[in-house]
Amino acid sequence: MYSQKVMEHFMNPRNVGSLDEANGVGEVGNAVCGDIMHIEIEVEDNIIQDIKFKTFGCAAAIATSSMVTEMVKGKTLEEAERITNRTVAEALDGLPPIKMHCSNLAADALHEAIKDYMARQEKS
Amino acid sequence: MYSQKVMEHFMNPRNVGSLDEANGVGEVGNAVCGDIMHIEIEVEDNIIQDIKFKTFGCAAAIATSSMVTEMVKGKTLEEAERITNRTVAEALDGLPPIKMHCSNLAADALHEAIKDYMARQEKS
Amino acid sequence: MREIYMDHSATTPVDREAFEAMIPYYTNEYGNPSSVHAKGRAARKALEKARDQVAALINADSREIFFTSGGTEADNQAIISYMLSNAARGNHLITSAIEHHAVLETCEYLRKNGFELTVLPVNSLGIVEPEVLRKAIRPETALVTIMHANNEIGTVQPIEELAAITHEFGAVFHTDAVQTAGKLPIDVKRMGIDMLSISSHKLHGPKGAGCLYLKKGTKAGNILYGGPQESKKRAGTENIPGIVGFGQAAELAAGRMTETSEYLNRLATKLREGIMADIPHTIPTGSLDNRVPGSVSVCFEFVEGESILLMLDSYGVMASSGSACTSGSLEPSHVLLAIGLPHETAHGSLRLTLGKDNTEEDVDFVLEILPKIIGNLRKMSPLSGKGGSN
Amino acid sequence: MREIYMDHSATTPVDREAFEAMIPYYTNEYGNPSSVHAKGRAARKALEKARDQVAALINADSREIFFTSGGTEADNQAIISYMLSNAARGNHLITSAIEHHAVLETCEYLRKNGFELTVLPVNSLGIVEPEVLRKAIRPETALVTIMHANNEIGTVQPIEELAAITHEFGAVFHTDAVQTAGKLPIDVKRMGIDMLSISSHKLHGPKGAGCLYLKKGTKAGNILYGGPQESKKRAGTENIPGIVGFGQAAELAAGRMTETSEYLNRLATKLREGIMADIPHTIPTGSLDNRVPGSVSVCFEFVEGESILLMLDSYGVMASSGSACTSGSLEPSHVLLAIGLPHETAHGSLRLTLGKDNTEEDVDFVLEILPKIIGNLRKMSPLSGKGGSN
Ligand SMILES: Cc1ncc(COP(=O)(O)O)c(C=O)c1O
Ligand SMILES: Cc1ncc(COP(=O)(O)O)c(C=O)c1O
Repeated sequence: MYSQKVMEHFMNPRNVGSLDEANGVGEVGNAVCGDIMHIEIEVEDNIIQDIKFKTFGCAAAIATSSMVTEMVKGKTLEEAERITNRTVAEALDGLPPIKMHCSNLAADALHEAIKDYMARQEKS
Repeated sequence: MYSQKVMEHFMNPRNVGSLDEANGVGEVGNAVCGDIMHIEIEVEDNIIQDIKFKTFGCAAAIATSSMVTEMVKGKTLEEAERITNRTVAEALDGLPPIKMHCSNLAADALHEAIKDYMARQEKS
Repeated sequence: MREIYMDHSATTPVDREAFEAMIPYYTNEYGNPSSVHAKGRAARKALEKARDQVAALINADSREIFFTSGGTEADNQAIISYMLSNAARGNHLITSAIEHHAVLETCEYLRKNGFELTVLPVNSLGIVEPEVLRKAIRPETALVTIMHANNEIGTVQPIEELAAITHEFGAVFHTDAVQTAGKLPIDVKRMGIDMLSISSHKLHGPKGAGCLYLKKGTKAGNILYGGPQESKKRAGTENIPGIVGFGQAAELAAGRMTETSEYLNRLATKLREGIMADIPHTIPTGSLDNRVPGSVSVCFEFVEGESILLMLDSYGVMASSGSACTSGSLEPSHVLLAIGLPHETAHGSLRLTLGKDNTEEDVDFVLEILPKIIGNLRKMSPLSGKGGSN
Repeated sequence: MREIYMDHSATTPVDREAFEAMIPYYTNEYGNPSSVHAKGRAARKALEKARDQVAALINADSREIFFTSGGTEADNQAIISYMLSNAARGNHLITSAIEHHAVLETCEYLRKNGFELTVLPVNSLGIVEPEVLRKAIRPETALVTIMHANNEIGTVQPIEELAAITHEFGAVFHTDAVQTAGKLPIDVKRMGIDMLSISSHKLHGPKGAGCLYLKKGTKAGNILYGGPQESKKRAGTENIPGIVGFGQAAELAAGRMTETSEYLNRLATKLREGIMADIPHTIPTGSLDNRVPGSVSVCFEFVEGESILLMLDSYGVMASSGSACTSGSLEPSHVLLAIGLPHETAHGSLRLTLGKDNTEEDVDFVLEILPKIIGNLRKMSPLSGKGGSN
């Protein structure tokens, strides 16, 4: 049911964990639905220098999380903001229709993290 | 579904045909139901000297006709009258339940033939 | 003893290739297609391949094919679930007098439960005349179900015309194609069919599988409730080996259809003409022009069907009959009565339905023994003397 | 890669002997049991032999066994046809919250169509407490349907007590024995069961066959209309090879039942205890005392079921889960929720159901890899940090 790319990212997820120097954190989903994606970013000079995730959920949730971190590492915030759940799914060669909703929220989590970073910047 | 005996009588029916010297004729059933049994007997000295049948119907109808002719040939009329559709079926090692009604009327045809013989005797 | 099977309308031998395709699903690939793991995924893949194969046979989209346990279930699902799901549209349905029991009894069940049913008569060839449908159809008619070809007398219906009239009145058209799928070309799109039933075991697939074609958008539902199989339209773990065999058989049938039907037509014509020439008082039944390939059906006067079958069987020839004695009922086939045959004639029915494995020698053999069999039975029959000769 | 199948509650491999018994019916003996000729008679004989074999498994009379296409159809037929045929008796039916969808959805269908339905809660072990039934049953209750054992958590119900209470109130008792037939002894007479469903593919028979046991005199009817098969209770050409395999598998299961269940209990205990010892934050589900042999079911906190399954699958281990993600729904299994687990816990469900071909090495291998898998997934989980350790 899953593409090879999904399986590859699920079996060997990139950028799992958390960052000591995180200056933006995003989390979407909830445990009742069975999917939570938590993303931390370290932004410097408008560029995502490092990114880590933790995800509770199915293979699609884990693979999209992994994929999104890989897609934006080293990218500018503007570039990162242009990434959507759809482009993540496409980068994974697609997801089963049933997985397009709850399990495909990694881009949302990223955007939350960027928002959080922005808010912190404004504050400081 | 049929016993070996039924099949044997069906494949090699005894006493098929009609008698030139018949002095009793019986017929039961009708073509609409799919079963007609026609029996002719030649009685002399109260004994069924010869008997022939013609039957339109399924294997059970043919086998019971054949069996009844065999059972009564050479028997007295009293002995013949004691034969019932049930005893015919038993002599054939039984019939499928569904065949116990319309297809098992050979004894009735025999009794009709005896009745016919009696009626003719009275007349003459 | 030589075995000559001429009862292909009852059931068919499973194609060797179809059976071979099934074997892995009885041995190593026994997964449940609902399972996430490798064996589940393998079963799912097999299921979807079979769906494609069956869809291709009738020019449907794979998503329009819903597997069932057989033709009867497909007929039941089409008729019952359509009428129940479309009560607002109308509670009237139309069928014909010569349908298989899987359709007739199902319509009758609905009639007993408050639906209105019209059973169309057929002409003496067994054809539902389009004008007869036009007169019977009403604004509140929700469904018209008329079989593609009859299993006893082989007559093929003018499906396209019947479907067109049905659509004119805004109703939906179902056809039981159990006797034609794999034998005659079917194009659901061109023919305007909304729902169609197929049975695997009639086209050299295994027993225990069949399908309902539901044109996209046709509002039909379940008759079996439970799991989400078959896009939630048919609950129950899928009979994977059966469905795989069905798919394979459908593909094989599609591939050889033209060739086989020409072959069967030739054999059947020879058989029918031989019978008609050699056995007097024989009445052919059904249409000769619009006919399922390989089907020969006749009635012999003065004799009864089961006797003919058992005599043939003693020579290794396997056939069937619409005689009451073969069905366990007291009435001969409703189909033979519907085409206007008197009871006594209907009792003498014989159906010889040929298949791709029958040979010219098989036909010759039947032509050799059948006149003798009928002759012998007629000698035994009290009717022959009265009604006619032989 | 080594294949370790531990999903026997989903489906089972077909017994070699059962498959071998089927082969002739796919090759030479392809007759339709309704046919009068030799091949028809051979098929009929095979059908009746299978009926005897299945009847023997549950101490029924052969005439009380009606073959269906599987467990789902048997459940549907029992429930729908009983309620429709006994409307005069009452329009109330009772079931439990942990039934298989084949029962639950069928009851729900009836509820939507005017019947009254009570769904009994279960306790935290998944048991329907007899007193709960006693309180719910009413004079107008026509049917109580409670499964023999649950497919997810393995809990076996106190069937005899439940049936006795049902009969006290003049109602009829149906049980879905799909998960127990062939695994636990069933004596319909002693247990007081009026209707019972079995599925072939859960007891090492082929998919596409099952049966409904109907105690003599139980007034249930059809859900499929058409031909007179199965004493007129189930229309459609019988799936002869499937039924033959089912019969053979039933006989084999009966023969090895005691031995196999001891073996499976031993393996399952080892597996469950190993898991509980090696993996913290693990919650066993279902009853440990009243349990289907070979069933291990647990929930791992902080991780999700599908991920566990796919990780296990990458090692060749095949299992299942009640997680929403494996069912295509948004809710985790209704069974896990019914026993009172919170959603987040239910998402981490894992079901390992052992079969006779599993070995001690299989169990050791799972015990070796499973802690690593759960550990890795937990490392990835944002919940572990919050909720607990590992
Ligand atoms: C308890 C239970 N009932 C019914 C069914 C349905 O049986 P089948 O898959 O044969 O339709 C299953 C399995 O799917 C089951 O586990
Ligand atoms: C025309 C027709 N419809 C329906 C059926 C029923 O199909 P099945 O035997 O697969 O239930 C048959 C055959 O029995 C048939 O000939």
